[in-house]
Amino acid sequence: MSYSRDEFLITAIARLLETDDVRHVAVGAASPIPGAAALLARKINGGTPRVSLIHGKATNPFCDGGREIFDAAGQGRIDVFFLGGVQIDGEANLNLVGTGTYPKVDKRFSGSFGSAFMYFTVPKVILFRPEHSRRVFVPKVDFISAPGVSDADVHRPGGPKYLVTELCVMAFDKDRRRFRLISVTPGRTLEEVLDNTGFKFDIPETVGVTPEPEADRLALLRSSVGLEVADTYPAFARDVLGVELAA
Amino acid sequence: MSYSRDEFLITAIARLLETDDVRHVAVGAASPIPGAAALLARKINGGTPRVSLIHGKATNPFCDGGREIFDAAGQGRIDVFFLGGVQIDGEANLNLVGTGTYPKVDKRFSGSFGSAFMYFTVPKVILFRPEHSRRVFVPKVDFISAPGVSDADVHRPGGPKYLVTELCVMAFDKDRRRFRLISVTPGRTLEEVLDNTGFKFDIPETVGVTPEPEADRLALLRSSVGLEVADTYPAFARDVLGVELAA
Amino acid sequence: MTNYLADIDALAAAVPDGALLALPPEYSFVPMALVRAIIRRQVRDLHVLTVPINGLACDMLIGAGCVKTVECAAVSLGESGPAPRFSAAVESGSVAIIDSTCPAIHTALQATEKGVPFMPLGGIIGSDILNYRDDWKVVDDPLGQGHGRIVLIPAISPDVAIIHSPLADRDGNVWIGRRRELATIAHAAKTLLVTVEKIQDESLLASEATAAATLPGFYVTAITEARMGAKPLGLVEHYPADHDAIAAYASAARSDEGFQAWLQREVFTAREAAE
Amino acid sequence: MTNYLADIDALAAAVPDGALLALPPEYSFVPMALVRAIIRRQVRDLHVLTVPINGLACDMLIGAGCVKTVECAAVSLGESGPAPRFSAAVESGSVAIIDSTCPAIHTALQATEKGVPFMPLGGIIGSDILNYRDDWKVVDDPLGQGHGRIVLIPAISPDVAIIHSPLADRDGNVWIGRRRELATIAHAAKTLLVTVEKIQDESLLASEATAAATLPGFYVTAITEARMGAKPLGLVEHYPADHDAIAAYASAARSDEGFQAWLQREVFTAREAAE
Repeated sequence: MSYSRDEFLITAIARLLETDDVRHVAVGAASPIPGAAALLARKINGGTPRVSLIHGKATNPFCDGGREIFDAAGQGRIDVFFLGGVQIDGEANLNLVGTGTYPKVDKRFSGSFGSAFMYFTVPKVILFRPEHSRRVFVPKVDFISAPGVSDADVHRPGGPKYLVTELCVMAFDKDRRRFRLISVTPGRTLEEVLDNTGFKFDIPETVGVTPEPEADRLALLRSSVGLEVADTYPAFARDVLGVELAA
Repeated sequence: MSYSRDEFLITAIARLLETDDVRHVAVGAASPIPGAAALLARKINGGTPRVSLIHGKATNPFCDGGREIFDAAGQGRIDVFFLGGVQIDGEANLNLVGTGTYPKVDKRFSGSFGSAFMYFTVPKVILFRPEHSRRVFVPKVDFISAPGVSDADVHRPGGPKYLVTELCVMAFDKDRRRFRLISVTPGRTLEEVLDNTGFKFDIPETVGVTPEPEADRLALLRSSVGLEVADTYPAFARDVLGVELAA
Repeated sequence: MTNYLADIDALAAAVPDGALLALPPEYSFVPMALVRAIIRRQVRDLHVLTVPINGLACDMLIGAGCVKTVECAAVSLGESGPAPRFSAAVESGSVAIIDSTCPAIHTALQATEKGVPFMPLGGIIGSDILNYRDDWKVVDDPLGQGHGRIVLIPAISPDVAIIHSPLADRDGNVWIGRRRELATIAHAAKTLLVTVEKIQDESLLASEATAAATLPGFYVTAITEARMGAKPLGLVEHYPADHDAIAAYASAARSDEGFQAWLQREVFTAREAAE
Repeated sequence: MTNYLADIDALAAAVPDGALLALPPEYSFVPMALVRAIIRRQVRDLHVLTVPINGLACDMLIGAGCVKTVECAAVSLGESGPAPRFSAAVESGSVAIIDSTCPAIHTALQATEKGVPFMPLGGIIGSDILNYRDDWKVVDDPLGQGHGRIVLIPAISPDVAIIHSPLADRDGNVWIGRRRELATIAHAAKTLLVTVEKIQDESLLASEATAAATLPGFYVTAITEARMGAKPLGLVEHYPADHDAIAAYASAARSDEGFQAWLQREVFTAREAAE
């Protein structure tokens, strides 16, 4: 069964959400792929995890204003959140601010959003960055919006657990402060990953292949789950999943 | 025109609210006399001050939960509030907790409520205690729920300004840390005030007489203002003002 | 996910001995039917936190011997006068009293809501309340901007909070209206038990108007229906307080004997009829 | 008491040069018509605080030369990509940038809401944001309970905050729905200017259902009607965002010349038609 890159990424992320410790997945603004993955995982597991899409409609449960998602994370009520970055380095430091010398950077991006808090409070942060290049995955970020690891005297129940790109899935080892390659996308190679990654990471003896999207999950994505996605991301559901809400 | 003790107290308090610095009067639970006074002052002054009765119906503007009245006071948005006490002493310390040796007091009362905060934040706190006796007005309170004055290194925009009882009206002088008698209730005497007050206070050369309720204000209290009072305090409006809401 | 329980005793069973139990104020959705069920279970050694004040529920729990410690800004029956079992228990020392002040209790819950160990609060300094709060700390303005001394209030995280609401839906969402202290209590509590007048099929999040008045389901541990579940207290826009019943309680509870007789009659004997 | 003003220019006149101006986030009642009126007034030297993020309004104010400093967790046009005038201004150094993070901005406003000089917030330590915030302070757990280091965020009190709402009544009460960050902004701001789609005679406090969605009038300085006042952004349950118009802005604003032409056409020339 043929599939698109985005469908592949959705199922790759969904697999990371199908564990018992994941009861509540929150997804930030304009993140259709993680959002679709969370909705798919919920469907597969019969209702868990709870999925909260900020700016979602039926899927936005927040009623206490913009503060609530951060408060809820601080309370330990959010198990999974997604972050990305203009730059990500080998210690999982994230840069969402800009490249060059701060503050008068060469290229300015939006800003750190809530990363400097959510990265500390959500136990299972999944780093998601489709583009896998040395432009993104650098030896050292130019600006740390949110650090990958913290000293022992900083209260930090949360942090990075996985990195998902178009080329591979990596896990982050907090104690070694390094990523470890888990699996490579079908049709891509370890060499490609090495060539396109600017930081050192651990490579196991046998590097797996990320499973292709299961037929049943693609079917769900293109039907019932697709409709749930369309409720919040209509353009994405139409263009990527071929699903449109009845007008 | 004849009047009741409560009507007299309402007009005595209302006079203290008819100054330009009073834009917003908040009244706590189960305080019909201060509440009626605030509504009377608002009517007389054509809409100012704004009157917020917690637990009021049309007159309760608070929509952010029990915290809001304290937050608003901390923001400087409340100009007048009313406090009382089981005991009040000559430095305007308030005891709402109990008499005897704390914590296993001889007689326990409800508790300090928000006094330990509102007394610090509201610029014009009016102490209201109809019963004027040495049981209430003591040399030193057994327990300080809220202190009348504070050291210079404590941020305190608020504090006591007046004391209203069935016998008299006093003003509080923060710098002298003493009350000063302003006026005595018609038909009562300075001697009565002295006999029934357990603390020392300043006495001006000429002690005034608290004005009797003006006929026009009694008329308002027993009609249009009475109806506003009845919205929050139906029993009080019926028994004291002879006003009942149409069922 | 929120559990939908068949009866109120199953809900009461979720309140363990020794729990830190948060109670909402008299005018704000007090789950009296659940309080009676908790008393029937003969729960013991509760640390009751009133948010920030309470009356009938707290007084009944004390009189029934369920309470070891009361932390409050005030306990009062309002127009019906002082809370007799509370006063008697504090005077005799049979319950430990931790006096607070309204905004300090709100602040302690906000700290937990925010996931921080403390929050500052103005005022208080010079109050004897502070002298009996070893857990509160006075510090000089840590930003050194001349604000002066300020009190730091440590976070409080109730083991269990209980509320009664007019309405819930099937996703665990609960209507709280403008009683936003209930949201703060819910955010801060480890377990939230809710009784409601009615459970409806339509989601409370279906419109912005109802969403604005809603506590999201992910804070709600368990729900059961309890018609007239706040009686004899009132429920705004649903039924008024029964002032005669509260006054009757106030006079009966003046003595322990009177209270015990009232308890037998109104809580134990009347159980089937009432709930 | 709240002033009811005849037109939006009278409202814009209440924004002085150099003001600390708070803007709500893109999805939350942004008063775009008022922002255009502020630009037409050629207000200067604003310190813009985005609560906690913003996009179109902030980018337009920067491009129009109204802004000296931007304090933000992010400025972005969302689906339409980066905010071009913001990025250009930061890269050239023509505006001063104060980077923050979403919960820190909420926390700074909560501190003002509570009347305290600071509030603690978790996280942040190790972020380079902290290195450029001399106003933030890291302290060891002042309660000494082993929580470790924590950041203290000083209070922020906006001189002026501006919002657009679907509805107000004649007592200054404004409907904010579940967008409770607008309540925090209002509580913290010295002046609150509000545009609304409609002013109704019935009080929003008349029922608990609408009261739950209401900002009380005593926080509201002035109100004026501005139909479609959030356009081209959306207003929940009233009209959707005009994504084509926002995309057209994004491409025009890639260059200063393009932006200036767009500004003349859409803000100055179109004034009569638009507002």
